[in-house]
Amino acid sequence: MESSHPGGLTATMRNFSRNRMGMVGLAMLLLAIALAVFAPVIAPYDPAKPPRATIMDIYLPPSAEHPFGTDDAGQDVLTNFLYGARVSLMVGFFASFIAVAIGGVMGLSAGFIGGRTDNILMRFTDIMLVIPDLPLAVVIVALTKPSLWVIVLVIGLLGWTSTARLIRSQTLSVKQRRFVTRARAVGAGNFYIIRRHILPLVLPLLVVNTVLVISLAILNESTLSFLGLGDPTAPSWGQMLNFAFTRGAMSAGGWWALLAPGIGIVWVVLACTLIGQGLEQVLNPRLASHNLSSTKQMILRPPRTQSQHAPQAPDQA
Amino acid sequence: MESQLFSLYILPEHLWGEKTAQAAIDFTNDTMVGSGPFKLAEYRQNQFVRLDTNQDYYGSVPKVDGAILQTYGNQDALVQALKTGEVDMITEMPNTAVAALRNDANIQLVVGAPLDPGVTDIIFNLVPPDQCPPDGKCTGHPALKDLTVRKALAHATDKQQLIDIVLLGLGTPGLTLIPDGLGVYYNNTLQDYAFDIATANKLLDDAGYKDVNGDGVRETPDGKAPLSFRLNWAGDMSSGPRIAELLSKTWGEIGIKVEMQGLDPDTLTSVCCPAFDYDIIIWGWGSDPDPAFLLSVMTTDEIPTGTSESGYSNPEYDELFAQQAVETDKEKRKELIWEMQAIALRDLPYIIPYYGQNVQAFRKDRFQGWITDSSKIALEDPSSLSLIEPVK
Amino acid sequence: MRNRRLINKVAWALFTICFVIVLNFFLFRILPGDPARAGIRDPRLTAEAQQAIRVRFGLDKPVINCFASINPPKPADCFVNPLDTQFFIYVGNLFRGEFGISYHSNQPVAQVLAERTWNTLLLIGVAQFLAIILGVALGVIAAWKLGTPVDYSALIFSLVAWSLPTFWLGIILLFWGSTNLGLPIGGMVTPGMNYASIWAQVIDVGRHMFLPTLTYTIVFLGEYMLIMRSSLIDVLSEDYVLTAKAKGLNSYQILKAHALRNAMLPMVTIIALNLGFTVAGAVQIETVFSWPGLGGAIYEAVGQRDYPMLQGAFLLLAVSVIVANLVADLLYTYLDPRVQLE
Amino acid sequence: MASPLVAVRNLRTLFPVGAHSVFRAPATFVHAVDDVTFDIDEGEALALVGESGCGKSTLALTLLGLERPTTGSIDFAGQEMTALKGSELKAARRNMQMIFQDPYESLNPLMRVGEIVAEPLIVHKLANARSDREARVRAALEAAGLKPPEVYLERYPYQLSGGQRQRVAIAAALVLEPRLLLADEPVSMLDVSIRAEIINLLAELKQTRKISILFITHDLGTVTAVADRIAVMYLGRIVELGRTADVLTQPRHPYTKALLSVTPAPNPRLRKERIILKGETPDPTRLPGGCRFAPRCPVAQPLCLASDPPLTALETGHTAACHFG
Repeated sequence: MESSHPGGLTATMRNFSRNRMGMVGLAMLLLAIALAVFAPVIAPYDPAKPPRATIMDIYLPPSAEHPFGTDDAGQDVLTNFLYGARVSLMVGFFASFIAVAIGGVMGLSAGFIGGRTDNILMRFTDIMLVIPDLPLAVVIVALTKPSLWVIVLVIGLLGWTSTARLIRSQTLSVKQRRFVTRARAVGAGNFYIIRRHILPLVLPLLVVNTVLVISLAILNESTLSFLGLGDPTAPSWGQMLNFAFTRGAMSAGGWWALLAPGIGIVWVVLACTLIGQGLEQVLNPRLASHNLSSTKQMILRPPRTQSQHAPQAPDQA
Repeated sequence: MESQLFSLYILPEHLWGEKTAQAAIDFTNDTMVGSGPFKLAEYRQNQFVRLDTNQDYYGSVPKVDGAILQTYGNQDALVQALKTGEVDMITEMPNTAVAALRNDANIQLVVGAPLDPGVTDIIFNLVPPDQCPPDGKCTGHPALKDLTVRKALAHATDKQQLIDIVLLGLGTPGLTLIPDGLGVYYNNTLQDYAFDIATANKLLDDAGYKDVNGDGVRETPDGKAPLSFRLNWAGDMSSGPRIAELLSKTWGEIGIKVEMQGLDPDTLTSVCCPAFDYDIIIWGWGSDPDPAFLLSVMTTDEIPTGTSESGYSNPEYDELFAQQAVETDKEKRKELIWEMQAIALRDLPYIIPYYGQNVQAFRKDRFQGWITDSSKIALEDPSSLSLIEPVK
Repeated sequence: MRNRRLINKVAWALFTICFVIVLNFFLFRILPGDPARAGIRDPRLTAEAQQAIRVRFGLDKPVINCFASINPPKPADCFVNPLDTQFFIYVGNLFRGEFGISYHSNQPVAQVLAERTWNTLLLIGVAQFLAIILGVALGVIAAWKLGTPVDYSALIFSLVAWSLPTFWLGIILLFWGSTNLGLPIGGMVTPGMNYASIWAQVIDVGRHMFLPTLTYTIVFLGEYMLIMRSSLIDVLSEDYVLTAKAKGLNSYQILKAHALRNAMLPMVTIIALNLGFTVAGAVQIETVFSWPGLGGAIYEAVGQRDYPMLQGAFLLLAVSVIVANLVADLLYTYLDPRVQLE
Repeated sequence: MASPLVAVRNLRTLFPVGAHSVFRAPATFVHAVDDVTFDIDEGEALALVGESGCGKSTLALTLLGLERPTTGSIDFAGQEMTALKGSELKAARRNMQMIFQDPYESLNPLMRVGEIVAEPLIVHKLANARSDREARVRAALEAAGLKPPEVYLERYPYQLSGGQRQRVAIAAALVLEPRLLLADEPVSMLDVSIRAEIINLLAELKQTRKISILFITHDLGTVTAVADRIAVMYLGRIVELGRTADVLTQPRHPYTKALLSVTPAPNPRLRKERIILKGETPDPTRLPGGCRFAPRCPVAQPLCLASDPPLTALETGHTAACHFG
């Protein structure tokens, strides 16, 4: 019979805390957030008032004075790395917030209202899905004034499609459950049903999706920065990579300027992916083992099957 | 005359003679016709150009069989290609790589004035209200029209640090729009504004620019507007953000704040001129061998055309520009041009942080005979390519 | 029923293509920047010369009836012949296979794109092929050896590979490979080589391809491995696998007879859909390795504000994604009997 | 005679077939409820019997206003339900509550029992004071046989047995003190041992609270304890209607007879020969021209294929739709 507590955010979180892989991811992400929050305490220098750089300070290898070396402008890489974490995480959080908000509303309304609304919204989503994201983002950012907020907006506005599809299908399945009909029979309105019955059951999935969208947003920001379309006044990890790349870090032997921000990005993206995997396992316990395995082990779902280009079961047209 | 002829090319009559104006516009000009030491053998756009030696060349026939000019997607890869011997010579590279290449026994660095000297400039919006062009917005900060403020900014600009950090020392401090690469026309007698924060602060204090509200930013003498300027640069300049960053730090020390934003060149053109919808821009010019064009940039006549970026207007300067344009005596023309430079440095429509240098490098173990001691550095020039020969 | 489905899908794909054409046209006219001045910052260009350039690129005509330009909005005569507006000239040219003329190289965009596309297809094709083969193999092994150290190593490798920024991996591999393996740094061929044989040419291109392909393969391998692994575990959890096991088939037989075919089903659609998204990776890899492909062309065109090139590349990409989607959809119908019954 | 609590006249609910499309209107319909007429008196229990898919549940949903009837009228306590919208409909619904078939599915797994039972009060903004609300919830739980209520208030549905869950559903229906209960197969998902308890609970509620009940079931065996009258439904239409005893002992429609023959009788000695219906239920989008039961009817004549028999009165309160009834 039903032994486990179904659905629910609190229950999901409780089960998640027993998921080793997810907890490793969470620890990694919390560490990154802590570094960003406590940057002023940890950083050896103040980025607003760095020691006056001279020609002798450029691309210094790691030393006691500069644990991660210095960059092309003679600045301390560790300091920039710590403050860069703030920008990169902020871009990730805000962009994914926009994407998930739009995708969530679209998916909820399409799934809940159904009929023509669903048809129109999902056709629109289909169109957005086939438009190549990165080139479009490149064109929009290149042709508008590049600022961090434009980048956040573009990443957010182009990143909602996967969320919309996911939330729509979950809403559809929740909507068809009997307790929703029951609430309707009692006389409950749409808004009440969404708030009290649909949302709580869609929420865990939304959280999984958010975590994965964060990692995609951070990757996308670094790609845009690498292509020279970032905001140079907001020194994110992507921006550090761009400076290192365009100002010859590798050929100058200053690999450390490239390594630190790169590892930062991999770290956070990996952390988010692991958290996403952990949550996914908690929500889909069916995947705990299979008929040919003797061991019960954790199963990973590929991040993008759910998020980026979910294979659509062809709908009956 | 020289300046006008510079951009005219000699065209082969058998190809162009019969063409109507429209046919000439539509002509794609794929077949190269010339009389130089090399012939075009193969051209793949954005990949490479392969040149074969012209055995019928009237001068001394090059000693090599040909040359390949290859394109790389990024400068870092270019340096690596030279290091691994994939290429024998590179025409550009990030200055940051200089130190690493200097230590490489097989590589010779060549540094000097470029063939077409470039100027990096910091432009102030000075357009006078009565000169505002019909389609202009003219939103420049009023304080920048005060020479005292510009002088203070000049004193607070550490050109040597800019050269050190941005160019890794491979540049010379700038004075006016006329770069030192123009030889005799460059006025080398002028005295620049020394980097001195104290002087800059004193200038502002004396002129009444005080920090009234104690937020670290000075206000105009009437106390209304803070000295906070928009600072833009062309997004395609890789040095732009670094220059802006360094300027914001030293200018911050004299109580002047900047809001930095890199702009796409098209967008920058649309705010720059003749709209004059900006405060300060970091940009650059490439120079003709003759200074006439760069001098014209600061004349009143060019304000509505969009050529004048600063909106600088000075009848005295305009008069001198008109005189030098018709002066046929070279020495007298030089005097006029030197005087114009003195005026430009005095009135400061621009702060010129530096004149860049060309940095090129070649492998010593492949070919020898490169021209490295010319006043202009251009290893890719046929003059060099026709002299080199393989190292025995 | 199936035929109507097919017709519906094709009709929708055509509609989407039309939408993309319209979007593609107006996007570049809504965004700021005067195409006639794009890339030209030479004030010596007279008004007449600028006008001549506008005429040459067809920018003297109104964008569409009533609008001389859209950003900034400038009104124009509403009663001109619609066929004499930029929009319909553009659409008409598309039907003739003309994408306009590149601002930068002055060559027909279609011609440049065609050449570039083949180079990209070569790179993506080989890399995707390798990524799929290796990813599927690794995924099968991991799923089979579920919970063992083999599974764990494959998992960690795949997760890290998935998290790597493509360009960053590319730069690191570029310096590693060129220093330690003596591989070429950029481009597609050694320029000016006179190949002794076709094999010599293949080897030369292969050497140039090695590092970009490696980067590309690693980036996509992780994703395919994760998908294959979970898809196979899904299938192996089905009851019929238990039935087969009860019948006395061993693991290998079950994998071969039942599981693999069914587990490949989601893979097929994902691979087909993925082809559309690979270009994002191509932009980065081609920029790092100076590969003369479509991605590099997009990057260059952005830098040069080469609107016709961007427009052309963009349309090409969108259409290929739409077609890949359609193919994936139909393939799914063909492969999954459950869908046919509907 | 007092007017009935519910008077349904010529009710029809059609469903369009085929996916929604932006461009196309659907061409075919499923006749889920097709020309149905019946009454339910105050304090009376009417059993609606039929195979699954015959339109019983749709009829219930239509009564509740969750499905829009295509034509026909529903008079509920003197109000025309089909004309009501928005807040009026909501107010009318308060007197009409439904109990669903599946107690596992019809309770939100994330809500506590207390919240589930209080939900109708919240939706209708009744008993806004916390203490008042709690008192009503307790009373409803007790009425549904969940005693003492404190034990259940904080539990989640997954912590309850099937019978307990159905009692929670009944409590949630009772909390508004409705005049009509629509019980849609309330016991079919429960263990046989618990079925009688729930049915007895419903019968008791009818007795003590004078609640009218529409008892929907596919199993004639479950109706005797609670139903005063039985309506037999086939493919969207009522084919026989009469007092429970009459219908069970003297079925007039061949379909009713067939249903009765397969119902396990309490007394094995009374077991009759089973009538097994041949063929499939016709496609509800393409109904036969004559009697819709004709294709499966063991006693069908050529007349049946030609004309559709109307519902004709046989004796007091007993009607059937058969040419040979």
